[in-house]
Amino acid sequence: MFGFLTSAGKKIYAPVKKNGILTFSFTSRFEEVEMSYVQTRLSAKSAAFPKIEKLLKYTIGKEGQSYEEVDVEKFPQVVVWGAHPCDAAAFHPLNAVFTWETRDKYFTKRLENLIVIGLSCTSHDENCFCTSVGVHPGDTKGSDILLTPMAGGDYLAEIVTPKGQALADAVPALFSAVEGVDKTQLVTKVEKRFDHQELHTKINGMFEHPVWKEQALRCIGCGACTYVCPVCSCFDIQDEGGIFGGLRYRCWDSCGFGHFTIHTSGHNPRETQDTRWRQRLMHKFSYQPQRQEVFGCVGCGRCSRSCPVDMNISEHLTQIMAL
Amino acid sequence: MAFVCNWCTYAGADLTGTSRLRYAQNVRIIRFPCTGRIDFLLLQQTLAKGADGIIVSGCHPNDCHYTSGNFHARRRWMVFRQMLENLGVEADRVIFSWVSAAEGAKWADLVNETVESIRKLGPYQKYKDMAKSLEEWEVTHE
Amino acid sequence: MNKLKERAKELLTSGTVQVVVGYEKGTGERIRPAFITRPEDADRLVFDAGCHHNLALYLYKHETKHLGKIAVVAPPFVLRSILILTTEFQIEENRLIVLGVTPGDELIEFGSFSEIETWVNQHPVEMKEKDREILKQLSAMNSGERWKFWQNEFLKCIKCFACRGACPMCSCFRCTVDYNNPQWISVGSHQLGNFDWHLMRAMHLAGRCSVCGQCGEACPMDIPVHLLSFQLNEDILRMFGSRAGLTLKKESLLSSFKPSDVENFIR
Amino acid sequence: MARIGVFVCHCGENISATVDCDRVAENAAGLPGVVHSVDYKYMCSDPGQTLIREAIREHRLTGVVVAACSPRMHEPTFRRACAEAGLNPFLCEMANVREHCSWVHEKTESTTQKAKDVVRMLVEKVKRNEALQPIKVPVTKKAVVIGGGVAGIQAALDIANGGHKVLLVEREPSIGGHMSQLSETFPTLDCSQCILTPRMVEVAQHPNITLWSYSEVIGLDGFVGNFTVKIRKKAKSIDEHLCTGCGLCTQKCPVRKIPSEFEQGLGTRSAIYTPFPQAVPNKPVIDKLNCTYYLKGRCKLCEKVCPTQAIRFDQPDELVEVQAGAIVLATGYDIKRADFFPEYGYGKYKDVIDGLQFERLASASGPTGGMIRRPSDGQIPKKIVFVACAGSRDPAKGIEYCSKFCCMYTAKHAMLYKHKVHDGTPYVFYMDIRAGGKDYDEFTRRAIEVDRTQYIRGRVSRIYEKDGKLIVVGADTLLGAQKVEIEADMVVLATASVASQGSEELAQIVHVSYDRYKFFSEAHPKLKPVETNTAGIFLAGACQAPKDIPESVSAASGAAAKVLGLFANDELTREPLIAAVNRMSPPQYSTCIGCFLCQPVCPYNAIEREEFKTRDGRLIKAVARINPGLCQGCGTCVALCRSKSIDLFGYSNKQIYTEVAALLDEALV
Amino acid sequence: MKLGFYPGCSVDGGSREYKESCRALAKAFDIELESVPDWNCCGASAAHNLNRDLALALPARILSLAEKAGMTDILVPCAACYNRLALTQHELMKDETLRNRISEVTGLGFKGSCSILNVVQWIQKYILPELPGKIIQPFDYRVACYYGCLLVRPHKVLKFDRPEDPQTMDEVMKLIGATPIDWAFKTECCGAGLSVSRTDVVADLSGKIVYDAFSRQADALIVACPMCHSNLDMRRPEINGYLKQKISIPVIYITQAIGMAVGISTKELGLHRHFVPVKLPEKTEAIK
Repeated sequence: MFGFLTSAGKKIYAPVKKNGILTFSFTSRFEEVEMSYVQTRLSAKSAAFPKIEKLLKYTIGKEGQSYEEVDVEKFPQVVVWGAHPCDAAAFHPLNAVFTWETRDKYFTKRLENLIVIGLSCTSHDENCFCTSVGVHPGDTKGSDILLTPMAGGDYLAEIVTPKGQALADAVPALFSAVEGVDKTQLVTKVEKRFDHQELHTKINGMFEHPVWKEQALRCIGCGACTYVCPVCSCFDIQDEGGIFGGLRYRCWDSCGFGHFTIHTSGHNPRETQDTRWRQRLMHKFSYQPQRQEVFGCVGCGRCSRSCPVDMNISEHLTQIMAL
Repeated sequence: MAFVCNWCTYAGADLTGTSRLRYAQNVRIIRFPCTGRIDFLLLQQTLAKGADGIIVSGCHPNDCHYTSGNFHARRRWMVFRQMLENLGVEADRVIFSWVSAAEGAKWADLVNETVESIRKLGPYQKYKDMAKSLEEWEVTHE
Repeated sequence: MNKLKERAKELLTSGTVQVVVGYEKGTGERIRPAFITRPEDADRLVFDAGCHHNLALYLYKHETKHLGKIAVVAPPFVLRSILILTTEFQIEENRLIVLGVTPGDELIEFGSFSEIETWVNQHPVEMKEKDREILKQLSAMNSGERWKFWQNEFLKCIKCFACRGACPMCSCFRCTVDYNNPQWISVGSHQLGNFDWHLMRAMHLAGRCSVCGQCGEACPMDIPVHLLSFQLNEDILRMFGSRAGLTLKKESLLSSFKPSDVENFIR
Repeated sequence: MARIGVFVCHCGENISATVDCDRVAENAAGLPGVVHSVDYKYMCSDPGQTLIREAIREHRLTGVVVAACSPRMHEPTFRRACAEAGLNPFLCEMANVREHCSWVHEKTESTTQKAKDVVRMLVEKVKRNEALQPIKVPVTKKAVVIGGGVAGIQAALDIANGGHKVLLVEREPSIGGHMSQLSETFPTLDCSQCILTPRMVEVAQHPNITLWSYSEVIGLDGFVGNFTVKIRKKAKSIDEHLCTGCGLCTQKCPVRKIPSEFEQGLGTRSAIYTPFPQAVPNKPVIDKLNCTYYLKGRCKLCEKVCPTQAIRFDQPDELVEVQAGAIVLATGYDIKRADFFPEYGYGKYKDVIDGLQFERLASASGPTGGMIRRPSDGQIPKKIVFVACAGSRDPAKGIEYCSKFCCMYTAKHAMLYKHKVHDGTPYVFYMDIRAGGKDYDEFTRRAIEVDRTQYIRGRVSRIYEKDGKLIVVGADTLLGAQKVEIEADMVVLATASVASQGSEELAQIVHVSYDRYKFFSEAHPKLKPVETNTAGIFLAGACQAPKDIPESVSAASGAAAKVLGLFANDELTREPLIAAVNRMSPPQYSTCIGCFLCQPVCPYNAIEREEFKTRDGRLIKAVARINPGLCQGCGTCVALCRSKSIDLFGYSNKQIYTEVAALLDEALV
Repeated sequence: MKLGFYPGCSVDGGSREYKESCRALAKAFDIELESVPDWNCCGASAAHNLNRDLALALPARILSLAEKAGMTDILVPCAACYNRLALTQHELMKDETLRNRISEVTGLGFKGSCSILNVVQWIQKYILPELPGKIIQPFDYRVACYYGCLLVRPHKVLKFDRPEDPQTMDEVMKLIGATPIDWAFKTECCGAGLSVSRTDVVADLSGKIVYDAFSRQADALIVACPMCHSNLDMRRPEINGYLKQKISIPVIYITQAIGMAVGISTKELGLHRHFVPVKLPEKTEAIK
């Protein structure tokens, strides 16, 4: 299958171990790809929402400005290979944001060109809590084809979407029908810590609650958790160039930064760190479900792993549930 | 690109002018009140914007119009130059010197020698590629 | 370790301090900073070799200051940071009690900052073996290899600014990166933006780094950014014979000069 | 949107010779924001300036760039022109396309390209200039003149007559400098003492002048209009008020054999002495190095003898701080001595003396009472050889300049000698006679024709003693470089005039730049000879370069005129190119976090601490603040500030960044 | 202690006594003078009148041979050779293209690593340190030190002593007990090369020098260059003819003077070879 995909001119975005860390990156050689892993450092969201993306090139002349946009058609076909269900499910809330009232031309185009081949989780660690947010290790949400490793080295392939079906039809030889395979044994079990619906109702009323202050005391206001999170979609637009012209590009931004919400007047609605921590959680578990009927978290646990001061989101959420 | 202090080297360059000494054309002079005013970020930005070589010059120690501007500058240059070397930047593309208001000839020789040595080193392609990397950023980049 | 807990309980119950900043167990066997406000929570305090966070960065944050008087658990590198931050008026002596913890894990309570100064001068800065090893390799490389090494590392950077967050010396309200007219450092994480950012950060730490290594520790992409400052510290020691964080006198490296500074590259 | 006017100057053909001016103007017209771009033959001329003024009014310009000579030359002129047209002067910048471009490169395409780049750079900078108002600074209307020679005296008198207070500081026990040591002065041969002493007395008695002799300046802070001068008044061991200057103590003092500096070592003086009879102040001074009381603790004869008990042995040095609005340097010159001339036997043979020593011999109050006598045996020399250019104009000896007045005083010496010793024959070895002043050449002609001085055009190669005579071996280039040997009784070397001893240290104290020979550097050799690069500090006399008396006096009056000009207005307007720490709305008040790393960096310690408190006095934040009066705008703190909270008007981060961007952005697009 | 030595034509030829005295003195201070292997003529004054490259190539070859032989300090007793070698080294070190051209001509590489010492510098560096202990018979005479022209000029290149009024030989002589007189002809020209073509000029010039020394009651003339020695000593008859007066003050090399002071026999010092017999007034009896 991998060979077919590379031959079909598609760019494969798969988990690869690159100078010391496991993260998604483009590769064309199957040997490099890690097939059994717990979690990559960065999420697969870069396939659709890259950490930096050129929007347009502008020139300033005597008569005025002129600009030339990046041709959206030129975006390549990308296949996300081996994304765990939580990553695959993440594209849905992402898309919800990028198509909320105004369609983001760049993101939607990249999403169209995307084929997601999921890989069920066979192992997990203490940071994973996908089951608590409506995702489970074998979930097909978001994947076009979901592979589940079986005992004999083969993979149980569940064709989920028409895109997946088209892909499967292109290479019938590789597939053979099979029934009665109980997926639940093959997949790892992640114990459920809380129910996201209950959390949603509970967190709605907690804007003034002192718990945020306590929890966020040690947060150092960096952007690591938001950058590694597959669902976070905040971005910043920057212009770089000289007096004759330059480039406009989009890059990731984080609500954790002190200056994320500073007004030109100098007033900052979210002055202290706890307000920012509260915003991060409220956005994912309160505002997004209310407005877009989709949860802003897929329980991948990357933010807890990458946080320098170990702000473990599942631990804090269970704490909030216990209040 | 030359960053020069107004009281000494700029006046020295004026003297080179009044004495009609010829020197290479590839230098552009930017005036500063004192070498103390030159921020290392500026040198960094100049390289980033594609300069192949930089001359930074000001009054000799003890001659500074503001008494200690050049001493502070010297210490900063020592640290900055060491930092560049640690990062593998070709530090001898950045030439530091003292040229006083009376040394018009020294300024002309300094410029010629620098242009010559930079020409030998060739354009600073590595840095330019890094700065250009933003251009070809079509698709996601790991 | 329990001496530490008793002392913390005493301080909290007696009300001399309103919060004790220390370390506690996190998820798995990870250690994380702890803010103990209630005496009974003091049992959560731990201290062992794993406590690597530089707690000095919390001492000047509004959130912590508003809690009142602070007691901080301070391994050697935190002590050095406290000295530097005092010379930079970020910390006042009267609003802080320092519970020094030595590598041998016994507790020393410092009456005044000058005591810290003498103590710190007796205990030299020690670097992890791993870091010393890479530094040796780095200095052995020629400039081309070093360039490749660092370009390769900076490629991974996603500009999450965890290194800035983890460093107590980055106490600026608005960092140069947030200054957009002129935009000195580009915000995007393309190669040039990353290179400029790390070069500027290392330069801003010149003569002010207390060698705690937290910036490298905090980086989610495991880029050894702390080596930039470590290497520069060694060079500064060689060039000027001074190391940061050992004195209360107000003569930081770049804001003072000696007419006798020796250099060999100025014509 | 910025409306910029670009004016390219041909400067006659200084610029247009190698730079294609109209193409530069045309290119500038294409730059974004430029609404008017024109080139003209002489921008700095009056029609040129009116061109600018009209363009400003007509096109409602918000910024002007003049591409011409160095801003150090005509920036004030163009800024004044813009101010007259109603445009804030600091919105006018100059692109240096002459000294830095047209004069130093050939006529090639890249020279014109360079001019275009420089103009583009300045256009971008001007867009980010801010309209600034000059800073008003109070002026202390008091001048300090350092050095009490003829130049210092003249400057002090002119300023005092201008109605302002003057403090004259002189290192020696008396004012008068080298002129007081001279006998007669060329070209009129009137006695130097007679024309100088009345001036010295006038200084002593002038109500506006305070005279501090035997004192030196050891420190200077502040800036034009507000200098603080630290002066050490060396202890004279005399109470000046009680002493009447009767001179009894100088006669009675047992120690008599100290070689007198005033007599250039030819005469002697006592331990308690006045340098010369007409000394002003006419109060003696105790030379601590030779007075037996200070050496061995005995004697005190002068104390016993003194009628008014004015001797104060335990008088300490006094350190005084004085406020001043302007400083005039008049430290004068010195004669090159030491074994600079082994081949002439200077220092080896007693009868080989320098010009100043001859002056003392010829002076009526000199050791020989005006008779020309040989220092060795007191005989009247029948043949004297004068050697001109002894040390000057000699690269091998390291002094390449001409000392200007030695030809004149050598001719004068020959005349004086002839008038006093009618049968003596003076010889003069010269290279060229430099007699360029008024009645100067007639004077030298008189020395040659009337007094029959033997002028031999050639250099002296060696002088050696032979049976009591000094054999002067030289060549006469006018007679085919024939070897000439003269058996002379005495030789006078017109040695080079060099900067006075200690002038380098003084320059560094006063922050004035100096040249290779330690003479002080003037702001501009032709246009500002009496000013220095440091505002408020002026030069008078030979401390700037060798000068004869008429030139020293005129330079002194020039400097005094500048000082009076400075004191004419109560407030001094100062360039507003100073730094400032940014301010924001509360609760932040400023991006400055109060680390104060900038404070030790400022050479003028202009950085103060400003505290923001809540109404109940609780300190919110302490941030840096720059005192506009003290800041000189060097910008060292600006480059140091990590959080970019300080910026410098005129050279702000924005401006300099765009300058770099404008120059290098050609490549990006 | 091994030291490079470049004798040069005159020291081996007309002024053999100069070489003998150098060798004797060196032996007395256990210094071994090792001649530059296969040394050639330094070109002296003749070469640089004819062709610049030749004038540079000859000394360059000598220096290259010395460098190859591993010599660092080279004693060059004759002032003319010392002058030529020092000038060549200076010229070649200053101009790389010239150096390459000359190395092609000599076929030997030129590094310029040797340091060229004239006899006075050699004495100052190697002899003076141990001299005090070794003086047996103080050279208690009034002496006139004659430097000649090539020993101290051009100052910019040689940087030895003061060109107009040199003092080093006087100091050395003071150390061995002599009293140098102050006279004006220290660096006056002795007529040098004209000694053959225009002996009358030499008689006049050298005559003045000798007469001045004699009239100031000098007991002997001290020289450090074979050319000066031959003019002042060998041409004495012509000088006496010119001065119409018989002057018999001897002309001795500085090496011979020191040699006598440290008790080396007159035979070993070659004093018997002089034209003007070396008869010094007996001042003080020799201290054994």
